[in-house]
Amino acid sequence: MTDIIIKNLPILVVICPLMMSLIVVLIPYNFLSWVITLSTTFITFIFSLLLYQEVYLHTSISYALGNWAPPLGIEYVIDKVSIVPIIIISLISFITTIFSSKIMPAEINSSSISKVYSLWLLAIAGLIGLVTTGDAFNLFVFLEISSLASVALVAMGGQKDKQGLVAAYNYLVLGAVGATLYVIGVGLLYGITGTLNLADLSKRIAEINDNKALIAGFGFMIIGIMVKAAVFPLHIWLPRAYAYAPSAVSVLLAATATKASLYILARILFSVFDISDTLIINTLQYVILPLSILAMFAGTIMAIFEKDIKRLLAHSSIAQIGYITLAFAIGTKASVAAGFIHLFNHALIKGALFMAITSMSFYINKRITINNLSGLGREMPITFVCFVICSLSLAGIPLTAGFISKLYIIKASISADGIWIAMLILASSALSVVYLWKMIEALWFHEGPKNLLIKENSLVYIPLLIITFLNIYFGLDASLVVNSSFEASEQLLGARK
Amino acid sequence: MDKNPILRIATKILFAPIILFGLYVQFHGDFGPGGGFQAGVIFASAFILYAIVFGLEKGKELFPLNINLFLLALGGILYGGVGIASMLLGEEFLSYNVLGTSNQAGQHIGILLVEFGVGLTVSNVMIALFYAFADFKRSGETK
Amino acid sequence: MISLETYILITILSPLIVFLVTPLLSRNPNLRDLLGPLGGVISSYGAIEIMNAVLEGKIPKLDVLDIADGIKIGFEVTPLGAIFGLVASVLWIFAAIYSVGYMRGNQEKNQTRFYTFYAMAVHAALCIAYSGDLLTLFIFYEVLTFSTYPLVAHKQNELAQKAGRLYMSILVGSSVIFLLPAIICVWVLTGSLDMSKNGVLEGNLNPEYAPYLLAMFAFGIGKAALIPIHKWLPAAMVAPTPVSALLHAVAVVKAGVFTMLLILTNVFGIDFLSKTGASTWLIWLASFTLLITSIIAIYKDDIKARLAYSTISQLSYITLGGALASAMATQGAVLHIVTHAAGKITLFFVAGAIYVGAKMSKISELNGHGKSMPLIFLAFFIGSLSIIGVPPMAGSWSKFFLMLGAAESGHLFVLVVFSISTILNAYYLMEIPARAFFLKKDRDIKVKMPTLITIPIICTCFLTIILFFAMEPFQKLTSIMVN
Amino acid sequence: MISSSLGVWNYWVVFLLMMIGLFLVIGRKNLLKKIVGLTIFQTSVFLLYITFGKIQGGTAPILNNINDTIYSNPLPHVLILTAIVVGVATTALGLSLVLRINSEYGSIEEDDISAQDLVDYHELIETNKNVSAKFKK
Repeated sequence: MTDIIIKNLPILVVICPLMMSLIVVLIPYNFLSWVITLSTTFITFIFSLLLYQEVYLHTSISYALGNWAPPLGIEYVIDKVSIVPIIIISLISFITTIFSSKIMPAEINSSSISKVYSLWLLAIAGLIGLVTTGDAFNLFVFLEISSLASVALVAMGGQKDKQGLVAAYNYLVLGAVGATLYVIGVGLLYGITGTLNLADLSKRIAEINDNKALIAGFGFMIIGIMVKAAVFPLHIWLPRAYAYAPSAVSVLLAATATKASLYILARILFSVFDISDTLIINTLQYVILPLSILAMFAGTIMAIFEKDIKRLLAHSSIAQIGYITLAFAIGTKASVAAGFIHLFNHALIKGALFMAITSMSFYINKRITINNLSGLGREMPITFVCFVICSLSLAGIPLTAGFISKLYIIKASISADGIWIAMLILASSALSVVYLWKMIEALWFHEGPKNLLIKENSLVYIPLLIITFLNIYFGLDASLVVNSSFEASEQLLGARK
Repeated sequence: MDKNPILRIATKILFAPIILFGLYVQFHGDFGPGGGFQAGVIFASAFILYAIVFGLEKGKELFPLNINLFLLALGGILYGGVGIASMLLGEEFLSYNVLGTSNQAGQHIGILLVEFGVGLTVSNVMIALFYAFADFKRSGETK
Repeated sequence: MISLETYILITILSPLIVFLVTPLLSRNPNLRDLLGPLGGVISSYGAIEIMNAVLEGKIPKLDVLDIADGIKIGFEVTPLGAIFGLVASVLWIFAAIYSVGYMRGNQEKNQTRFYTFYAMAVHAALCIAYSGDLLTLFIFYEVLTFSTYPLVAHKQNELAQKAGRLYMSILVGSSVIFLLPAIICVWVLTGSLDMSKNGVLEGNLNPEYAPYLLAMFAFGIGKAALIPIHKWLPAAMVAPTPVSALLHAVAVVKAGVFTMLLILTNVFGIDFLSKTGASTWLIWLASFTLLITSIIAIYKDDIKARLAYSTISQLSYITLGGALASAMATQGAVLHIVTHAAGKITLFFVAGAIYVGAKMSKISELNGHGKSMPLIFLAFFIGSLSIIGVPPMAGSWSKFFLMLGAAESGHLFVLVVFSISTILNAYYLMEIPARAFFLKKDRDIKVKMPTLITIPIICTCFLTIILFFAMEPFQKLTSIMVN
Repeated sequence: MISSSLGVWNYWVVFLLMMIGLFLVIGRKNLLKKIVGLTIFQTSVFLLYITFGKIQGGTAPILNNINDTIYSNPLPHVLILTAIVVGVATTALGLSLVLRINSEYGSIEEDDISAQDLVDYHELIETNKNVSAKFKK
């Protein structure tokens, strides 16, 4: 039995949530469906840890679906690169599932809870599948599975606030346009090379030089993925989708959804195409780099003027995605590794911040704006402390995970002779202190409503504590994340240079 | 609409052949054009036609929502189940070869079951979509 | 025999333990208030032992945490660090006693929080003093900023809030935008975050770029209060006086100039600086800051504001001393950390004492009240003499060395700057005791001076005199440092 | 030049449909029309793939014991089958969202909806304003 599990791990991390989502939809008891979801995400997490171990034993695992050998069959590839997002997604989804137990029934009609959990697992399966698959078209399928499931989840927010529906609609339309653009790109590349397997594709692309269809295909793919990854200025679906989704869904999406797409972006840029190619160099330098810098500032400035806290955090996510793409755009091994470090750390930070805010809105049963934050920190000390720690982590204050990622991004940019980039990064993170501080000040120093009599619920704050602890832990002992990320970038770029 | 005899009788006559045709497309998929997707849609069209002509309530009596949901999930589970079965038999996910005594027999069994699962899911998704949209109009009006 | 690591631990951990235990004792104010002075005594014991060890030529070292490859938190005591550590821990004893008297005399709210973060700030300052590499330095530099925020905004009114915001935004902003990239630049250039006695940049950095890197450091270390980034210091005056004393004499500003000196000596290296002349611009800027703020101080009527501007100008002495890049000037700069700390803390204590005892905070109100608080004003007088640099007060030594250094490095105009500024110092500081003793009283005021306030003032006042005679170990340490 | 361009007329059709669809998605304010545009956009991609797969004179790729028969490439067709399913799912989800939006907002015009959202947003901010901006004594 263990053999079978070990052998089939790459597919198990995908089909475990996928199959369970079909079972959960049939369960009429809400609590039971939560228990099944929880155990599924837990098992998936265990599987992904086992995968981590396996990957470091064998450097990379290729799994041929249906025993059809690649490049003809669909191949699932787990290497040191893809394991990073897999761990992120499975870890965060497990923690958020614990968190959702109390939050979900407060916002969703009890008749649709099992459906929500089914979609929840489907979204997770889609995201993990997106990362695992080594086939360009299969990737599209998972892209759509995850985004359709996420759209449906966001639309569930419409039960409480009608804006959730519009958010879901925008997400759907833009997501579909993005996915279709990606498919056009894949089609063009398939037309030129005759293969869909990503590894094979990269080999054949290397043999072709100067083909206009190749450039067009590359452009379509990148734009499509950039829509999904919410890279500025293709981010407009994101703030609303995160802000008006049901609270637990916001946490899940904020921490994981864009991460998988960012990973795909890196994979296409560095692994499918050749980093030393002028096409890629120009794209990085003249497209992604300026856009990332704009994203850093636009996101932060929008966040500063935003009054609705969930939207504020979503705007800040755009800025943080900017950091990650910026790191990719610099294009050295160290910078890509830094991008992966921030990918991981940002998932932890944003997950925790959304968790803290949603638990506050759960306790006072209102949408959180900057005005009704007043004095809440005193009423719910545990949530507040976690919120402060993770805010510090977001701002990149030492001894937190956020500091480590910022340190490496800056170091990479200085090493690549981009001290002005480093200054811009730091300027934008100093600006981010403004909105974080605004919230903390309101939470602690402003006078709030009296007699709230809030009793913090352990099922709500324990996941928050776990994720906050991880934020501190990975700030104090970052070697695991740092080493894995460096291995990942080595594998991604090493073959090329 | 149930006062219109032509439609009613035509529906009653057509209902069985549609399903039969669906089954044909489903099971002939191994040897010629066809398969689960197409068959599923054809299958669903029979029930949708019935519900259009006789009304949504009657349609739901014929094909209740919970059965619809159950079959929908069942199709997917069947698909995945085949994959898991091949996995338990020591091969990769969805390797049909090990399912039968010979490779060819295994392929046959595998593709049949998988296509059946696809057919089930597609037809039920179609019906579910129809129910959802049709039902929505009603609940909107009662508001 | 206790090992040197343990002494580092004793020194660093005792304020941390105070920080952790204080909140638990919020119900028992007497025990709580005892913790601070007790921690100070233990901590200074460790600091003295460390200083002895450094005098013997040993280098106490302690590795704490390995965060990732090349990133670690560790302590390694330099002579400069030993001096700053001793200053911070010894003055903490007096500041802790004083703050008990002040807080009780003033009946401030949230005392537990106050003491908690007070201890945390001292902890951060000590960690800065003993930090072994640039990252540790940076981390505790930030910790210090964050731990002093609740102290600055202690009163929690709109004004305190505003001041706190300014304080944070300048200090955090400057350190994050300039200091951190500067540190990472050093990391990239030299391949490690370590410092060494004679600097690490020689041979790794093109001398043409040295002034720019130095500028990033100089403006990154906001706590050293060079002129465009000095605004936080007067703003932070809304804090209770013990905090001002802590900020302006013990922890924050001294951490700033300490960092500045450390960067100048142990990262750039005096030789490298004097060879390349990278710090010439800094000499001009520091001189400018020194004179301008002295002049501003004259126009301030609020005692604490005047002292704040005086502090900025005195800090520039230290920066100037480092920037002159000669052995003598650096020695003078280091000694000035010690002497200015003792002198300025006395002055701030007095300012607080006047506020607690007589509810006065304006200089123009002081006319003739010297006789009702003779001891206090005498202490102020002695402290001022030390700041001005009149023997037999400690301040005379450091000024002497600074002037020698200026002469040695050949920047003779600096000598002029020093003398002008001394005259200005004398003018704006002496006005206070002069008004108190020689002018006629315009109204009667009931004075009630708590003993817990008077004692530390007298102690630190004596300290300024004792230091004049006991300068030898410090001077020895500085000579170890520059040779 | 013209003849060679016209020789690939099916690509022109694809191109035309793609632009029509994308224009509808971006340019129309009506949510339903956007969905229509999206479907047209996706359909153009289906055509693109099928054009790749089609080989002139090729038959369906089923073994027929005749040597050197030219087969069309089946793979793009299979891919498009999947893409069609995805497209159906997208359209269905989009339409159901439009229905829900219509019943909640009473309109499917983007301008109406964003106007209502703006009002809601400001109400949300304003209603809680009186609590804030007072410092704890």
